[in-house]
Amino acid sequence: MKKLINHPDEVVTQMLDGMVKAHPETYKRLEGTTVLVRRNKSSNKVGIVSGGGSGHEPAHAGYVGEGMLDAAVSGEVFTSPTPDQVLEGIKAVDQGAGVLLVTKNYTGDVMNFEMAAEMAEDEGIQVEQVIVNDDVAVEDSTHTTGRRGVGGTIFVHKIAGAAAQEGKSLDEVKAIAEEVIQNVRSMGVAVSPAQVPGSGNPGFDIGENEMELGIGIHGEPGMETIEMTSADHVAERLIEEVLPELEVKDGDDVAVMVNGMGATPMMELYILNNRIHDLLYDKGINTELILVGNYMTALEMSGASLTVLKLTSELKNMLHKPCHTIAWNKSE
Amino acid sequence: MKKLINHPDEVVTQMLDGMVKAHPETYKRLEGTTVLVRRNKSSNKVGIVSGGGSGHEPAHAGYVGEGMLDAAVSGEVFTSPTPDQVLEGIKAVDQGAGVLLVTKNYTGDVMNFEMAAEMAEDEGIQVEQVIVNDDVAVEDSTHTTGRRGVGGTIFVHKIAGAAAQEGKSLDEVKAIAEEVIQNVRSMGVAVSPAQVPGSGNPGFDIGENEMELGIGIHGEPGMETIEMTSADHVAERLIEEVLPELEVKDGDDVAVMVNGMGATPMMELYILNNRIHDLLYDKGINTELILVGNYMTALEMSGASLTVLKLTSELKNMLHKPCHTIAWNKSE
Amino acid sequence: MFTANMAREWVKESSKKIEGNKDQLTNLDQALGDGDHGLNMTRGLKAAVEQLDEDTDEPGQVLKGVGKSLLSKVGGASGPLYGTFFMKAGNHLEGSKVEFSELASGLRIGVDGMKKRGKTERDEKTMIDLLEPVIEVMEERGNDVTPDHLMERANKSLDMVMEYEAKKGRAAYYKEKSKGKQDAGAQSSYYIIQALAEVIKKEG
Amino acid sequence: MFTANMAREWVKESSKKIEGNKDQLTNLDQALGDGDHGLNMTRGLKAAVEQLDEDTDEPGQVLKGVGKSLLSKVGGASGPLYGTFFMKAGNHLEGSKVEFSELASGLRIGVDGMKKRGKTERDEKTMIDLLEPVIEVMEERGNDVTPDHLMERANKSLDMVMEYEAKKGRAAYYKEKSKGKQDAGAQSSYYIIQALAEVIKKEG
Ligand SMILES: Nc1ncnc2c1ncn2[C@@H]1O[C@H](COP(=O)(O)OP(=O)(O)O)[C@@H](O)[C@H]1O
Ligand SMILES: Nc1ncnc2c1ncn2[C@@H]1O[C@H](COP(=O)(O)OP(=O)(O)O)[C@@H](O)[C@H]1O
Ligand SMILES: [Mg+2]
Ligand SMILES: [Mg+2]
Ligand SMILES: [Mg+2]
Ligand SMILES: [Mg+2]
Repeated sequence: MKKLINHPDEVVTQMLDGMVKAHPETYKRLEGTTVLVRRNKSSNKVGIVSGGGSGHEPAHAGYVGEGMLDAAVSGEVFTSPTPDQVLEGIKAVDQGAGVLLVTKNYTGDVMNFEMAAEMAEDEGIQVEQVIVNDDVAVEDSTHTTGRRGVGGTIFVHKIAGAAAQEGKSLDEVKAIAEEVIQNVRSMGVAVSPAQVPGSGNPGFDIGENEMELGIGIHGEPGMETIEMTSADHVAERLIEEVLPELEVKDGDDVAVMVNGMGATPMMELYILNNRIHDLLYDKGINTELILVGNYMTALEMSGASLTVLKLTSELKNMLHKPCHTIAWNKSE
Repeated sequence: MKKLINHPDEVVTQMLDGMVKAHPETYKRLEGTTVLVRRNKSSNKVGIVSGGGSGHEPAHAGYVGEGMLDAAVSGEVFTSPTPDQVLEGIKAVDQGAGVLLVTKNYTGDVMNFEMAAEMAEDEGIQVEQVIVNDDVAVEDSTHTTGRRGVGGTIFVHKIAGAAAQEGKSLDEVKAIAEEVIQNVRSMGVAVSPAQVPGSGNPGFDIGENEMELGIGIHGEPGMETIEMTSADHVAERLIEEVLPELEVKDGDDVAVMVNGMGATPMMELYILNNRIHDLLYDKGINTELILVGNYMTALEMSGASLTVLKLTSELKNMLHKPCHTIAWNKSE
Repeated sequence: MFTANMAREWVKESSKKIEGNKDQLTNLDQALGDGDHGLNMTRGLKAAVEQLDEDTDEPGQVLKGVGKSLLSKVGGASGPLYGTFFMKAGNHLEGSKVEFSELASGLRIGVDGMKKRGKTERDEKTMIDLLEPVIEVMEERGNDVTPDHLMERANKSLDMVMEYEAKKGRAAYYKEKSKGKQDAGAQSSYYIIQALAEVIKKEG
Repeated sequence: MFTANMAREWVKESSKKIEGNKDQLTNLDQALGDGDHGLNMTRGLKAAVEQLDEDTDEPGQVLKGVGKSLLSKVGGASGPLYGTFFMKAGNHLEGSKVEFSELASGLRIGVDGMKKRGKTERDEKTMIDLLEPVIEVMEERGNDVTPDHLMERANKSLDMVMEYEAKKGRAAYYKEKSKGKQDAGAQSSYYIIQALAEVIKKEG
């Protein structure tokens, strides 16, 4: 795979600098770190820090800004950031009201953020951590690693971010983030792989006439390899897999994200949405909000994911609050 | 190339329906047409209609909304829409103040929109047409087809849209659109091709270790095929090619778009911007606004383009006006 | 004599030939354009056949309808060009019995409209380089024109246009590199002329 | 006796081996994970070598520094795990002359910390399946441990871990399919043990 980069060792720092140079009013980069922090802090609110490996852009730095994150910590490509970096992020955004860490459920992310939380607490900062695990392609079992965190993370950012912006306490913000996590499920599909810069070959193979159902955002395998099929059929499979655990029924409100994996034309995402919307509509489910676009990507992976968030009235309320970030900009 | 579609004949209509279903508050589709029109019309303003072949999403329908377009007309993939469709768009948005057509300089677009304008004038609607031709990869000569229209079109939408929203007359809106066209230049580069749905193979080939400099948004060839090189070097070549015709100098203000061709990870666009920003900064040029993202794509083509708009104070003023569309959302 | 039936046959035969050579046209357009000419023309001519006025006995009516179908179904560069061609030609033809010399005048008006719409001259490597020379033969020969006259000139033009440098449409971006490659629109015009020649042979 | 010099040599030799086998580690991680283990470990151990405390004569100090480097340079799953391992081990070792039995106790504390941090048990197909059995040998043999003892057990464990089903980390998503494929972290642990054995052989 051909890449418009300079050197694999520099992709993350040059990307972060490129982001700050494009949006100097939104961000600054903490010197010597891979942490982007919000420029215009609202005072005295709970800080929200997220992050993870790079390669998922616009996640996570694209969600830094009013009404969402206060800082994003970027690791190397597909590699969790280190605890000292996360700690810098925590320290930069704490205003005395404490800090919520939003982590996706990968061993590395969980451990590195956990260690950072311990270090921050040693310095007297109140820290809580929530772990997003929305990917229904992976079985949830206490004996294994459990479900992965994928696109649903964006809804956690949005709603926890809105709650923090409203001035809610750390416990309250954490509780609503947990509520999102309980109510959000996703599944992805890939038609072609991604390649980590500097590695010699793509992360996985997909046969000429195949697609991978239940793929993870780092190319982790999913439920099954299936024959290439129509967009409508893909939409149907995704809905079939995602809905059951949410127990949504006639009259429920949901938010939907039809997410591109990085290299998927918008045309295809809208064609998927055309069917996804109708499937929900036919079940009497009300789509309060539908996001279609590249929200949580995997470099140049080609494919899409569906995320459905079941809304309570409180979640709905927070979902509709304004936010001002590069990747999600919502007016009053 | 594997595509998440149903049938090549249905991609455009299913895409448009998918867009409307995701954003019912923004659009409606004129029945039986491929025209998306704005829902909340501001009254008595000049209407702005753009369009062209599909496959460039979010262009053009993504720019329909307050402060930009009133309607977008979509043709088949990479094929100009027909005059009758454009006419429907014109009729739907005319409020008596006349309609401006924004066309990219391709023979098909120019002719189809021109015929639509003639038909609309026959029906008593005042219509003006501007033709965007910002691609410096193609020589501008009156004896040939002239320069192509590419990413610069988005700035025409933005600024003409703002002027119309301000209540300016058709002549004034046309004049400012022409001013943008005079002051905007672009060039693109591709590392891998796109494939029109239903055609048996990609639109062009690029060697394993090559890239195509000066590519068009339908895969038209550019200036030269060069060896794969670093992002910094690509940034330098694009700046070198784009700036001279604009005669920007120390102290000038510009708006910049670092645009993805469809399958390019955001990471790579920001790495390009990291260098593009510095090259402009070193020349003493002030970047009033930098857009980084997928604004004018070519299906799953992988690559990027640079657009630079030289700003007068009037253009700057209009650029900073709010707009509310799917693809460009700017608050006060 | 050119009749409404012959006009209808012309369109149906053109549609068959174009659809049968869809991939060739698309490949030609892929090499020098954007690879949709086969798709565009197949879509347009299918619509033209479906919307054919089967009731009229006036060939002008038939061709006008074909022009409208092409205009509203093809898009791209070829839609307005072929649309203009057939509409203008159809507009000129009057009544149910049209002499071949009259047909020639009609097609002349059609191709002139096309040139104006496309701001194109001869020798710029477009469909005009196929259509106009053949129409000239028709004008020269008047009512004595034969299918062989048409095909002889069409074959010659097809060879010639291949060597031109493209000046209009997307192929123009290739400059000298367009020499030695066939123009997709010239090729589709060739099939349309071939269809006309066959219809004249059969009916005439 | 385990000295500060030996500790430094251990790290340098580990770095050499890991960098030399970067592609192998990355390929293993690609088959069962995300393909960055070779990159992660190379980056981390290079930093550890650069930041080596060359002045101290206390091996505990050296290992503590290594742990910190890994923790702040590796990231991913392996960073906190190896970081914890070396930091905890280093913390335990006191003074400049450390018996091998003491080293064993230090590494035991290291690996226990790793298990706690990773919420991992034995036989879950991770680096722990290489480290812990070798540490057990060290504990059993005390000061009489030889390089051959270490390598014998490491070789055996490497074969065994290959057949396990992964329960932790990204490899767990492969479930039974992970059997018969080597775990990247187990492989990097193997090189780290190999480096230790070589250092003991050379200096001991
Ligand atoms: N200005 C023009 N005048 C006459 N013919 C033209 C002109 N531009 C393009 N053409 C013809 O149109 C053909 C391309 O048609 P088509 O592929 O359907 O449209 P597009 O170029 O919009 O994709 C070319 O091969 C050429 O023969
Ligand atoms: N919970 C865990 N406990 C112990 N070791 C683990 C655990 N999770 C993963 N590992 C080890 O880490 C290795 C992967 O490391 P690496 O690729 O650097 O990190 P990541 O998985 O974050 O990409 C695995 O091969 C495995 O040996
Ligand atoms: Mg990793
Ligand atoms: Mg076309
Ligand atoms: Mg074409
Ligand atoms: Mg890994």
